[in-house]
Amino acid sequence: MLFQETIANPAFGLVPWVVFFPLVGLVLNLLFGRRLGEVFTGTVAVLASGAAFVVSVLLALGLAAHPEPVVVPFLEWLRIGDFAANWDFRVDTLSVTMMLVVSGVGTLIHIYATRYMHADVRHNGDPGRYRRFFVYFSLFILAMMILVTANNYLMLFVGWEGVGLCSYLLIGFWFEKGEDGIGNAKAAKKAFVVNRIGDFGLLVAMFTMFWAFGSLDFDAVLAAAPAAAPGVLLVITLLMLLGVTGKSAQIPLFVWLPDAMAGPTPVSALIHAATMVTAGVYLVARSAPMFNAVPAAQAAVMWVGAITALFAATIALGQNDIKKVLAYSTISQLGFMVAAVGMGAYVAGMFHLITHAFFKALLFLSAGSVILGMEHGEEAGHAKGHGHAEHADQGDHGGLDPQDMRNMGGLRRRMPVTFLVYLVGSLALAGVAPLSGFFSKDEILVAASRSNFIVLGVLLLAAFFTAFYVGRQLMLVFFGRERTPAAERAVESPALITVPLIVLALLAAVGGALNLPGSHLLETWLEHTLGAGEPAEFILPLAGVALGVALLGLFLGWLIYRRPFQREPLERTGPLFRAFNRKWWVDEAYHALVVRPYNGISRFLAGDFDMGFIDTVANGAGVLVRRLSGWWGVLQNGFVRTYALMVVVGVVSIMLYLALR
Amino acid sequence: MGNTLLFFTFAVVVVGTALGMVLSRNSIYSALFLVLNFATVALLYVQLGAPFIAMAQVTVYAGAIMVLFLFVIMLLGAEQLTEQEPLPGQRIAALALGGVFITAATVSIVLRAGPLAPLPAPAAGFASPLDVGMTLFTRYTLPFEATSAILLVAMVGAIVLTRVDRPRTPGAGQKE
Amino acid sequence: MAPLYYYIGLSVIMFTIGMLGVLLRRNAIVIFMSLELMFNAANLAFIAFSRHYQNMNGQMFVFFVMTVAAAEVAVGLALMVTIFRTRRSIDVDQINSMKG
Amino acid sequence: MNLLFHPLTLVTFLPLVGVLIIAFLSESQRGLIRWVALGTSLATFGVSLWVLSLFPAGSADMQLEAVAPWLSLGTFQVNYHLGVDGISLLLLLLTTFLTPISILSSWTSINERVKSFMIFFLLLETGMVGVFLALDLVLFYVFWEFTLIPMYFLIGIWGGERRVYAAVKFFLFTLSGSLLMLLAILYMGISAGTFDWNALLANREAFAGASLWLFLAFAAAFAIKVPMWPLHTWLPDAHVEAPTPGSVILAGVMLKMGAYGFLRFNLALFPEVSVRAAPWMALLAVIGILYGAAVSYMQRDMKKLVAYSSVSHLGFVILGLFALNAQGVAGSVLQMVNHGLSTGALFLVVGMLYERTHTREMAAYGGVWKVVPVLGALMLVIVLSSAGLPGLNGFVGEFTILLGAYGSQIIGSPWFGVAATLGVILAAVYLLTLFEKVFLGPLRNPERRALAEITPRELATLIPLLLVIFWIGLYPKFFFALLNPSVEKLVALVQTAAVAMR
Amino acid sequence: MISLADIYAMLPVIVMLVWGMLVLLVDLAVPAGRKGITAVIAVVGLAFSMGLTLAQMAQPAIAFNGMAVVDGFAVFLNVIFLASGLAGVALAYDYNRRMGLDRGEFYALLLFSITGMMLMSYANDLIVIFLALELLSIPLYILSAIARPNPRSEEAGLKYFLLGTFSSAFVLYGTALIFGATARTDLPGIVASLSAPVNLPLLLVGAALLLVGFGFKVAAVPFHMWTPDVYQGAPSPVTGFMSVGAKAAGFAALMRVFATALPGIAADITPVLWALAALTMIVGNVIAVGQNNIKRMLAYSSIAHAGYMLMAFVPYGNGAVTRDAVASLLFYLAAYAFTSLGAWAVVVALEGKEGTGLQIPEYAGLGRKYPWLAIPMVIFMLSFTGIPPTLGFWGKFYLFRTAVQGGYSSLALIGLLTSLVSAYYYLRVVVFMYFRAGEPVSARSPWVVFTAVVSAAAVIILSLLPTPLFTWATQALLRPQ
Repeated sequence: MLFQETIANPAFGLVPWVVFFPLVGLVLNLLFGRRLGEVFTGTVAVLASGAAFVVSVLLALGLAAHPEPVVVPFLEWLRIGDFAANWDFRVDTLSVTMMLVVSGVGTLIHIYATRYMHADVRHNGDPGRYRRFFVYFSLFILAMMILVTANNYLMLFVGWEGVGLCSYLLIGFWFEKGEDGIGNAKAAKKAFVVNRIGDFGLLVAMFTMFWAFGSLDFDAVLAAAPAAAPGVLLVITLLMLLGVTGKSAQIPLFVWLPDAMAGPTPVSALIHAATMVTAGVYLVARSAPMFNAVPAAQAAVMWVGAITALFAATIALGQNDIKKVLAYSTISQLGFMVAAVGMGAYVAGMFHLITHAFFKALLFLSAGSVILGMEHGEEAGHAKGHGHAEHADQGDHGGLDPQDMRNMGGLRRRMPVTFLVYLVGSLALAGVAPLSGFFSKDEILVAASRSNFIVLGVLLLAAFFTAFYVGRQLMLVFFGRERTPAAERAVESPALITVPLIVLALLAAVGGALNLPGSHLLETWLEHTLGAGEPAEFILPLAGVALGVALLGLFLGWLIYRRPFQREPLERTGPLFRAFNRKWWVDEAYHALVVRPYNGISRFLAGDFDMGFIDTVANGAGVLVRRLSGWWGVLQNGFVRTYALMVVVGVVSIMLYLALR
Repeated sequence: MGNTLLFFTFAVVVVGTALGMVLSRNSIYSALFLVLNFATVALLYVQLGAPFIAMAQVTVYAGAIMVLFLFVIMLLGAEQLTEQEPLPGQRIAALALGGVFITAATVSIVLRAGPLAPLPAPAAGFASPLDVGMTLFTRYTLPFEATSAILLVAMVGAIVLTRVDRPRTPGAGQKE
Repeated sequence: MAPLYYYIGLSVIMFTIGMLGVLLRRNAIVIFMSLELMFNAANLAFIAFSRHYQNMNGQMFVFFVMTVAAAEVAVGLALMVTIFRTRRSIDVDQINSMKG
Repeated sequence: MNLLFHPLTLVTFLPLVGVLIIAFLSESQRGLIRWVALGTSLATFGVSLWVLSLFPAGSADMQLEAVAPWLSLGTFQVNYHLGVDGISLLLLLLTTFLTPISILSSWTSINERVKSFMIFFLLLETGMVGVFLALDLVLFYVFWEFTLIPMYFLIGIWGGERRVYAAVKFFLFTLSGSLLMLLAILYMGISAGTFDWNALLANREAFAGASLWLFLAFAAAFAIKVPMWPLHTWLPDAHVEAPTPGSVILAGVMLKMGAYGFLRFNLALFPEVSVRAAPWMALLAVIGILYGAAVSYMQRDMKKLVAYSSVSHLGFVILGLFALNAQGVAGSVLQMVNHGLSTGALFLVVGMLYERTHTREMAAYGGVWKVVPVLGALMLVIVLSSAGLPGLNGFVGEFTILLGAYGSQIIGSPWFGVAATLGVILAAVYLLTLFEKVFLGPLRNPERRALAEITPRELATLIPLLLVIFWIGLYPKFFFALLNPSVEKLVALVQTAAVAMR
Repeated sequence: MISLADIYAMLPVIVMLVWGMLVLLVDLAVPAGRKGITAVIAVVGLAFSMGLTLAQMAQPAIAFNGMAVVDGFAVFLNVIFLASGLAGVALAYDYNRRMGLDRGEFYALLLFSITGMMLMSYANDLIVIFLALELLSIPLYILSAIARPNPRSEEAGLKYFLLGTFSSAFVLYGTALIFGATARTDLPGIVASLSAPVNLPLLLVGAALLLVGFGFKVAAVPFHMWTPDVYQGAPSPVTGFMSVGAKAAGFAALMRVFATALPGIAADITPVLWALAALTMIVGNVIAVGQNNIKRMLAYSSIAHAGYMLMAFVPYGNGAVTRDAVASLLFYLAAYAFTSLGAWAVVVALEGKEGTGLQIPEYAGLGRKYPWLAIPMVIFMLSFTGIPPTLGFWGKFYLFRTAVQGGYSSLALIGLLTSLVSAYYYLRVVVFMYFRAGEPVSARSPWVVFTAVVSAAAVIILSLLPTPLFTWATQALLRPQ
């Protein structure tokens, strides 16, 4: 039943292949990867995701012809009593958009990874894991595709947890590294568990849905939603929001994402920036009718997004790890998207999702290239065999962290290409016209201006901080003079890495064209799925303000970090910076409020309660019997006369009973 | 009337001798008390019109059995056991139980035993030795045979228990 | 002629005294005598009832009881003799090696 | 059908043939003994597949019934009565499927008294199969009690250092419950004049008067076996001390006997009481889920951890059963199978590690994935399946159970379902902790560098399990198709009772 | 008058008696140390009598002017007595040689005791019951002490003798009272007299005193206290024989008297029986838990089993259940006989000179060294506990069924809980035999092992095909009076 001819356009019949090409790649690598070596492995993986991309493009073209949603039935999955959930593929503009992003950006990152991992596995001293990496990667594409092509919430959930698993595996890819060796593994576990908390929400949401609407299919549920009791919808949507906060790293569940940077850079780019983390946004967009029906839920979503955007931006200010900065920036940008979908500006949300995918992937990848350069430089330093006196404070080379921006500086001379693409990405992120970020963010601000001015203010502030930490990062990494020998010896990365960067840079630059105020291409495209909302018109003053804020931020960054310094300038702000730097002690708070209590409880239950109390009670009966046995045994004292006495006791009591009865 | 008087004299003797038997330190005395007791009971049997049984009582019990007792006591050198009671509370418990028993028995046996009227005179020839003999060998054949078996067993037992074994052939035990 | 329950009363008393003898005395032989006393109490009751009903069964019973008693005496005394041989005592309170 | 060669008779007593053969071999012929045992169990599995093929698809009733009077004294009639419906068929397959695997896993770990080991193991199989097939209450009880004996010896002879304590505890705990059940069986048999399941089902009025007490008596037996909180304390000891094959069968099959008993007897024979008791059972189940999860998180011993995880997982099963709707019940039956596969596999891996290092302390490991990549990968899959990851078997069962529990009118409140769903989070916590402590992190303990990679034989024990794990996870339709008719029949029965009570 | 019919009816008993004397005579000719010959002769006699009694199954009869009655009940019990006799001889054959106690009278006394038991099963008159009681007890007193000068054996003899006589005094007085109440001593007469108004108080007390006496024989609490000491002190084969034969005889008397003669006063007696049964089950099982000496443990367990059987007898007055009460009791006696005799066989096999090998810990390692003793022992322990597939399970099953049917579920519950307790101490034996290493020593004693294996096989096979035994037990009815 793989190819069905019941469908408007034969291209749609191909849709299962967006899942199965990655699967094929996965299996091939699993079976033959080890024998056939890195080139084969990399190629297979790239081809797999590339093929998926091609299919997505074909689907897009098909939709361009007849843009109405299509469901391609695949197989019956679960059927019990009145519950049924099938694995069908949903082809509509929304899902196809996601497919394009996932497979497109995914392919580029695959290409990049073929080279990056080549270096990484050697740097970490286990070349054997090259294959494993691409197996995981293909698995991720597969799961993500299941997520976006799902036609009901259950299959979506399958993909949803699937990508969670991949994120777990890839964060823990170097499971023996990280702080005292276990750090990465712990980060991975943290990511999975926190996501599970979100999934809990999604699960219960699904249960409620089924018992309220009798189905989990998108069409059925969303059709029934507007008529349903607002209470039920509120429950469902809020529970979904919990899921969103988990997957898209919003307050309160964002804590896993920064730690997730333990994964290799391509992972951070693909999973933790471009695709997986946006699943939450996709979920809300997908469930638009439900959210539209309950303003309260929408407001909740919006506020969560807005606050996250600001909150994360502030933290990003305080980070020194190049990837951590990007991680918090991702959280913040996701906040923008979530806020957008919360305001009902689904198009804007999706738009920002796309552009963000471009420039954030770009940023991560180029950060990766920077790191590669640094590592190379460090190794070169090893080759030289002696450290420089003035860098004694760095300790030995082993201690040097190739990701710490304080160890960098002046890299624009060493790695020009990387610098240029990074610049493009940063400006797009900061929202400088005419780069993609500007337009998408602008649409969100417009929507905010329509719905709620406080939110608008918050978002503008967040935008300002964004621009500021972008500036800070640029200065620290690429300008000024090299602060370590590694930085001095850093070299530009090879073509296999830079080419995808350049492509992404172009996309990040012109991505705005997708939904230019004039054309509203994306708007019209998505309308077929999300229904018509009024197109976000272009408000010049607002755009001006936004641009101004961005430039101001960048300028400040340049101002503060333009000349060399010993101590971090922001530390003058005192506790504020400490708060930024320590991420507002959120992790500590969770540890105190959740982790430690749970450990305490389970320790008590496992120890005193289970083995101590319950088991004692259970065995108590036995002990009691043994005691009784001892006591009653005393009567059996060996004296004939006692035995006779007992007989008489029996006789007398029987006679008494008979007499007194 | 005189009859009842007779009963009471017998009864006093019976109870007295019984108590004497239980209470006297020396087992010889106990035995002698018991002889007297049995003899008096025999008299009661006569009074109750069971001459044959009475005779048997005197010969078998007062005669044979008690002589056997005396022999054994002599043989074992009639030991007198020390006064102290090793079992704490045995005496109190025993006496208390005895009291309860006798009251309960009085309530549910003695007073319900039968009509309070004096026993009627026996029919002529009731329980005459002839009568006894006839019943014994007609209706009671089986019990009679059974008793013979019991006596045989007793004999064998007495022998088995008291015979001094001739020295067993060495190693007869472990023929493994 | 004395009423039936006089005799039954007497036999109950005898029985009780015998019972107490068993419970109180430590000399195995005396205990054994007390047992004989109890048998006699029963016999007395039998005879009395037999007279009351003018019914031979009671007397027959007594006859057999006597023989059985004789048998038991033989066995019992033999037993005590052997025990005395090994222990030089027939104090039942010293015969309590097995307990618990 | 001829009673002796009736497929159900065969599948039940075929292992005894193996017992006979082995009985005539000498202890020294270990290899032969092992092969005979394996062969017998495989043959039994084959027969069970034959039964599957004979089973008419989509039938809700008992099929292939084999009936013969066993003991008949007027009203006192005990039958030899076997039969399968979708539910028992699935559990039958699970049993016959896990037994050869466990036997194979004993290959190198059991080296002394192999003969008696195999004999006990095959006896155990007969007992377990009989439990799932018996349709006469007395026959059921006979099989049920009989399973105690071989398992008692398996734990007591081949177990760890506290094996005696564990074995006796196991025996007494289970016995205490089943004696109450015996009393209930007697009462029903007398009041209804038969011990036959069908007949009892037909006239439930006969013992309706005492149904509450009867329900409790049966529940006591089954709750201890499952085990439900707070009657679970025998389980950790039994699991930790039992040899690997024993643990596999104990967790894989014997615990299911309890759940199956609930399904077959409590729900079917006392629907009214079941409806009334549902919230309480659900409460205990939820407590069990969370409690088990919390406790196993704190364990240092791998086996203990898995044992407590069983408490948690079986909590799901009970919750699903007493949701008393199609989703819940079908889900929990499937979950019985899932737990059998996943936990069985977990015990197998733990056993492999133990066999290599003779320690089950997680602290003694760490980072061994580097040393044994294949074993690590397999363990990862198993852990995830146990943690209920979509695409693997665990998820299908848990999802349907929770779906059913959440919406069950009979339980009456969604909160049980919600609380149970929290268990899914906690499961991830303790299972990933297990994986992390053993396989991830740096390789600190130098001895572990020498840890040997999984052998082909061990692979042969794990692969079948993994295949089924993926099968159920990806395409559960087959299993539900087998289950649904019977389940729906049962649910209809209970629902009518529930309606009648309102 | 006595006719040949009477003789024929009582032939099994008569044969036993005569054979006993025969054995005595022959034994005089048998040289010391070769007393095995005597044993063989005894076995022949037992087998002969067994054949005769089985031949009687068909025709019930009244014999010796109503003193005796031959019915299925009697036959069933006789088979049990004779079987236990055979086992007793088989055990003694090896044991006596090993213990250097070759006394030919041993076998004669065994036969006499069996004579008494069989007489008990036929008894139809209180006088016969009393005499039978004595006839079966006196040999047992002697047999318990026969290992003299072993002090424990003598002590057992004396204790058994004194307390036994004490209890027969109560039986006797009880009989006197019943006679006083009904003017009859034959059971049919008593039943008949009950139709007319009788002296109920006397009857009740009389019945109660009989209960005491029989309770003593079956070792029911609180009349059980002789059991552990006597079982421990007496030579093991005697104990094995006693644990089955004497108990069965006691129950024979109990059933005969109460079920046929005194159903009229069931309402008054039942509560007493209830209390006795409950006490017996609880006390027996609980004290057994603490025992380390296998003989004492088995003694307490025999007490406990007496309790189970009493439980089934409690509802004897309920006409609907009487039949099952008797049948289940008989069935259980059979199951118990096999199990107990087998268990005692194992004990005999392991008992060494001067009392070694009797502590349960000394059974450690038996499973590895003597599987042919250990496997049967496991089966016996399971059968005692009542775990299928053993005869003990069916026995308990039937007992509990009777109790529940008679409306005594509470009693059944007590029984079940106490059997849970019993599982603990029975398993303890298994634990030592199989889970602990040790070096037990067992003298070569083929007949003992034979006994153990045969009974084990019976326990299993009869449980897999229980119908015949069940049917026999249910048809072994008391002849209606």
